[in-house]
Amino acid sequence: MALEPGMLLRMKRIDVVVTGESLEHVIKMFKDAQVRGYTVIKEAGGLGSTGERNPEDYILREPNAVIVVACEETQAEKIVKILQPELKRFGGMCLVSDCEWVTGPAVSY
Amino acid sequence: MALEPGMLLRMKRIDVVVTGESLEHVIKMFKDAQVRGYTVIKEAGGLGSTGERNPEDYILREPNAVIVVACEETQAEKIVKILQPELKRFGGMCLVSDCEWVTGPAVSY
Amino acid sequence: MALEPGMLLRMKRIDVVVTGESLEHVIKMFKDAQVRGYTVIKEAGGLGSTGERNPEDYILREPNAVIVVACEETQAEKIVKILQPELKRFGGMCLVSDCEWVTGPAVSY
Amino acid sequence: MSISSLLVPAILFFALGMFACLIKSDLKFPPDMHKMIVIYLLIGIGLHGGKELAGSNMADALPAVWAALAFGCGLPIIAYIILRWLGKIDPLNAAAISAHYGSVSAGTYMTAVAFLAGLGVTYEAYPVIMLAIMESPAIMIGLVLAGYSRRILGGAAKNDKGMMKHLVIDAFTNGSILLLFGAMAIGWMVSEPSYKKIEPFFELIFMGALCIFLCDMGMEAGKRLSEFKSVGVFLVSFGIAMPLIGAAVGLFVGHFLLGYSVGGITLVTVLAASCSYIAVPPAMRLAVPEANPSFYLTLSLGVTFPFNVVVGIPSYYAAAQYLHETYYPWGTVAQVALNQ
Amino acid sequence: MSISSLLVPAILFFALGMFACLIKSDLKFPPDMHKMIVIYLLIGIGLHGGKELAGSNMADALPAVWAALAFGCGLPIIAYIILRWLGKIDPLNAAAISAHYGSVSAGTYMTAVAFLAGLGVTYEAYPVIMLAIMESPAIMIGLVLAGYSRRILGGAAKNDKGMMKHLVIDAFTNGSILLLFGAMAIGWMVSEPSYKKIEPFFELIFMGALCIFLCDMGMEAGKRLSEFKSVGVFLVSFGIAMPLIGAAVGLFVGHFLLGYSVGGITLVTVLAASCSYIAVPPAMRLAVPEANPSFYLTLSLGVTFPFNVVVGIPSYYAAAQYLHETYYPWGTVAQVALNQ
Amino acid sequence: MSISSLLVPAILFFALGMFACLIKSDLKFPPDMHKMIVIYLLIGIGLHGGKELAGSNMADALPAVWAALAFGCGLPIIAYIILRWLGKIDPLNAAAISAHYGSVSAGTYMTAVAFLAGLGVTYEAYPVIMLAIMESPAIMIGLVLAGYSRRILGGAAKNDKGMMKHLVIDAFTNGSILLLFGAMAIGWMVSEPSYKKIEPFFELIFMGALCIFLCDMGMEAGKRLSEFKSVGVFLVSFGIAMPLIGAAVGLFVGHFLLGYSVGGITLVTVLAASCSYIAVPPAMRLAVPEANPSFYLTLSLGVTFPFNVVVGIPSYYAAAQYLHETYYPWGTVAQVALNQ
Ligand SMILES: Nc1ncnc2c1ncn2[C@@H]1O[C@H](COP(=O)(O)O)[C@@H](O)[C@H]1O
Ligand SMILES: Nc1ncnc2c1ncn2[C@@H]1O[C@H](COP(=O)(O)O)[C@@H](O)[C@H]1O
Ligand SMILES: Nc1ncnc2c1ncn2[C@@H]1O[C@H](COP(=O)(O)O)[C@@H](O)[C@H]1O
Ligand code: NA
Ligand code: NA
Ligand code: NA
Repeated sequence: MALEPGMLLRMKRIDVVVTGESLEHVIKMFKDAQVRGYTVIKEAGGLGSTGERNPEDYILREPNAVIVVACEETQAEKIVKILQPELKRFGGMCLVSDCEWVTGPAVSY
Repeated sequence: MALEPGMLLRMKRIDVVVTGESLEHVIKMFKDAQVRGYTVIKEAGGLGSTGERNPEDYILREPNAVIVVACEETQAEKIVKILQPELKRFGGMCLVSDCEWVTGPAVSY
Repeated sequence: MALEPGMLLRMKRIDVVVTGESLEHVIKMFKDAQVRGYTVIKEAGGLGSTGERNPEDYILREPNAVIVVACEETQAEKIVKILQPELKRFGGMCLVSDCEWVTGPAVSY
Repeated sequence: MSISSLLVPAILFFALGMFACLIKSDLKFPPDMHKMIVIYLLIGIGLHGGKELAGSNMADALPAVWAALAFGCGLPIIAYIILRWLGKIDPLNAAAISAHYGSVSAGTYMTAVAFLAGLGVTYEAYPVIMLAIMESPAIMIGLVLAGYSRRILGGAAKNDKGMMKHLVIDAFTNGSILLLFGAMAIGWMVSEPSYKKIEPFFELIFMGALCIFLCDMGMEAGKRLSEFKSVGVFLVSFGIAMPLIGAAVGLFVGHFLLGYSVGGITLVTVLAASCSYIAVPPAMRLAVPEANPSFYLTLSLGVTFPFNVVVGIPSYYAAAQYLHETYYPWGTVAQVALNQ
Repeated sequence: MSISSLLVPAILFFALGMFACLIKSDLKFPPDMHKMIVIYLLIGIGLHGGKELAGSNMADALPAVWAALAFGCGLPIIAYIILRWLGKIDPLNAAAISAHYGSVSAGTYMTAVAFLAGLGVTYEAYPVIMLAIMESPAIMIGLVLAGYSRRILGGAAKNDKGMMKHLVIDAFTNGSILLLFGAMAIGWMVSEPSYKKIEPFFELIFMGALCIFLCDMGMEAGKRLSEFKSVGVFLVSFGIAMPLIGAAVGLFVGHFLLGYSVGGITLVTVLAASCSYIAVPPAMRLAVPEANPSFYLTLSLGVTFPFNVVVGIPSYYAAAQYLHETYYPWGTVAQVALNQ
Repeated sequence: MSISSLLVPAILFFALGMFACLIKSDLKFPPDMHKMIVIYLLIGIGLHGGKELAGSNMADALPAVWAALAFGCGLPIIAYIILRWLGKIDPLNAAAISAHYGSVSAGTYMTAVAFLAGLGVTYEAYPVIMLAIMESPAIMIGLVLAGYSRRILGGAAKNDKGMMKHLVIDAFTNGSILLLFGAMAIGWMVSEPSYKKIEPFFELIFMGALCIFLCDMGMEAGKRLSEFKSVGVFLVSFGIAMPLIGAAVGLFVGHFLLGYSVGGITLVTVLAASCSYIAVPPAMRLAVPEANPSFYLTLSLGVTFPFNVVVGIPSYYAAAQYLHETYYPWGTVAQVALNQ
């Protein structure tokens, strides 16, 4: 984009979806990996290898949580390395993609 | 990224935003396209060609739903082909982007 | 992807996370930038430079809001230029990434 | 009617809500709380109405049904004419706004019930039927007016048949209306001892729950009120004048045609004077997407609703009292004439 | 028992909910409202039960405890045999479904309480203990049946020990069961004047709140009912036959073994005839992931629950009345024999 | 005061909530339920207080107002000194924590009301005014202490003027305080018959709703309690010692200066001993972002709140009883002296 240099930083974005029960573990692992910022959306639903999950279901009450982390590439590698062995247990999914961080807010990555 | 080969798979990510009423249709179409995993966030709001939508509005109660699918490129093409003709009716938006799936969780794409 | 030309448009996606109180300001700025479409998810939580925020906390009640805008590159530049000076005040984060808009829905970007 | 009798808690809580909005308090009720109280109140009002109806002659209810249909069809047409001729409002916005004034606001109705209860005034069982009936005709007239407007504008006629059918079905499957009718049927069916078991929940604590609802509505009305400017002077005046016109019609019908008591006339007047925020706004959003929702929502919630709650209800009651003491209803007049 | 006495508001509201679902109304209660009412109802039923128990001999409660354990263990085994032999249902689905029928539905139980209250019929204090107890054994038997099924299927035996331990803990820390037991303990402990202070909230308005709960459950049942086809004729028939078998067992135990009054027999029968949607479904989802949740949820909520609420409860009551008037309970027989 | 009289349902439900948290039950009340009950309880306590005040001389309320202001300003300073000198807590955390102890916890206050109601003890109308007043001065003193701390630390002085203004406005537009004051005004205004209409909702079922609130708070307190270790021994001891200091001040003021009855002294003591979780925590989060929220939240909710609810209230009541029976209040002493 035609913006002043330094306005955008090349970074990685990690999107994790896990079941509500695993959320705490995942966050703990992020903190272990010295993650300094993440965003969590609870009460998500979805379909996956373990079937459908619906946070509004009266009986099974099965919410998923979406966690988004924006961080530098080296940090992303670290996170993926720490998280990956546990993903089998957690289920869900973990995506990594490219993004650019617009500088301005206090650094929290 | 400097990770072991096989840890990351190149995949596509599809983000769909539609009105709450169309959600069921969209999910049905995903299932018709043999999608094996998606994540849904309900109670979103937004602005679009049909004006503002606010899930908390007392009277109009107009929630949007966000649906995210991570899948292989061929699958993504299939989904887009099936979905695209209907998007006109559904409104909202449908985005496709690149991402990498961190291997580990049971395959649900 | 191997789809008919014109089915996909190269566009930018902007993801903003701010505190619930700043949401209104951010939306006002988007409107000032002639944004014609955005999606908002309220009641998100997270960690950032100002500590943890949890929308379910009984006492501090601190929701974050996630705002997603899909738009053309020139529009994205305009938005970033308008938003960037204010981000310091808002805190949170603002990410820009590439995506492809699947044509079909009424144009709202 | 002393001033202190006007200090009905329900109305004071409405004022508190508006005040909270005015001073930009961070007070905010959870959206689900609003939905829950609405569900509760609709069931309560329906059950009570059904119970009352069970004790009265169903044939006597017919005039109320006719009146409801007449209000639902007639008032929107009056509103449309005023909006178009006096206000030069564009046809589609006029159509959408008009539809709202043919219908009723359950919140206003319940406030009126609380007001009468506070004064110890009784009322007929029939107005609650009108409450349930009036949504649907107003929606249909709104659609007809929109179709007419589109023809004026010379645009391609939309497939109104399909939309009409869709909206008629919607009007009958609308959750709020269904709850109201369903609760009415249940109140009508159940035996006295059975009803006694659920009465504490649906009647005893009703008035208190209504206060919380109105506090919430006060905040909502306050929020809409602040969009005042974008709506313009004419429309705001219309939002006060139209309920007065509706009230005049309602007073006339309630007293002269239906021959109700003071309480009954007051409720009929409130029905005619109030404007919908149950089924009509979403229906118009769907059927007349060209209309600007902020117009009809600001008018309905920000202007007419608070006007009715704060100023209207006591005035309508006073007018009903005056009418009742001064003139005989026509039925009586006719009967007296016949008997002579 | 005239027809009008069957028109219990709670049941009518259940029917209203199903009707709303049938005509595809957009009526929808907020999910949190459901959770809140469930919390309220469980506490209410627990407190009331605890209060009643405080006034009765705890030793007399023991037979009810044994009966609950027997139901929880015996009924799933009966269900499993029927599903496997008559229905040729695959072992793991059979195990998961069976577990549900060893447990109880608090909603059905409360509807039965409302039904008896509507008729003015009294009942013993003990069935509520059974309600709280029956979840856990059913889960464990479900796990045993699943283990057995896996062995039949020749699959690698899962580490059932760990799972068993996990589920036993889950069954006791399950929120709903904890609330029920906790409220029971509190109702049992507090003094009469203290209880009086909270009685209006937990008892006076209980029946009305139950109506809203059942209206919501009616919508939920209607939604599940529509998945009917995917479940198949055999399973749907099973969903009606199994409560009848449970009811027969319950009637027998309630009358002959426990020697309860008509009201008490009815409640015991409802416990035996109903099937869980509190703790068992999530436990089976976890313990038998191979089973299809839509099978047991459709059966539990879409078939057995409405059957019990609409047809079952009045029939069980009639049968209890008949038994009570016709036969002596065994305890009495034995005593009479001894006395002679 | 027998043990059984201590088994107030509200406190037992608090214990149930803590127990649920302790055994790691999956019991969880919807967050909106919490907000709704808080709204309901604040309105209820406000209305009731306003009604009581309407019957009493407003001039008699003044001493309560002075006492509230004195508590709000004095207690934080005491707390700050203890934290800094005894505990060597860093200045900004000390300031933030201190502010909480100048304010009150509505939950503790309501539990005390339930406790007194359970014993049938009456109390004055004035403490509820103190409840509404005490939030604001504590916030301002907190800000002053933070400014002082920043100067000690030698950091750049923040623009405290602006912040002060902002927070003062916040304190008065704070939703909870507004509800409390608003409901008080409404309770004070409405006529007796009007009040009767809403009394069942706001008073009759109040104590039961409070139980659900306290069960929820018990879970919350339990969760915070588990963060115990991160807070350290000194702070935890402070969380128990500070309410005792506050209680001593409260007892003194309630008995000797205000000359209230046993019930009134108990409430004043509870106000002085309790610590805020209404308006102070968010204000401190904003005004003293350098302070660690988990310190003041753990202390306020995890230590002081449960201590007051379970141990404090009965003790304060016993102490009030003792004082009342043993010493004359100063007003009386003075009057007696004058009369002689
Ligand atoms: N391919 C996918 N795309 C999007 N979300 C997914 C995908 N696979 C799994 N998920 C999410 O992860 C949750 C758990 O997945 P699983 O453990 O595979 O059942 C699902 O309920 C979805 O919300
Ligand atoms: N350009 C956009 N960026 C983000 N979200 C959009 C965009 N356009 C539409 N949406 C979302 O899609 C919903 C429906 O759009 P529409 O059908 O255009 O009114 C909106 O309420 C937004 O939530
Ligand atoms: N690196 C990050 N990745 C994801 N979300 C972030 C990140 N940094 C900040 N946020 C979000 O922005 C909110 C406010 O951030 P802050 O102003 O830095 O405290 C946080 O609560 C997060 O939800
Ligand atoms: Na009207
Ligand atoms: Na059973
Ligand atoms: Na204090």
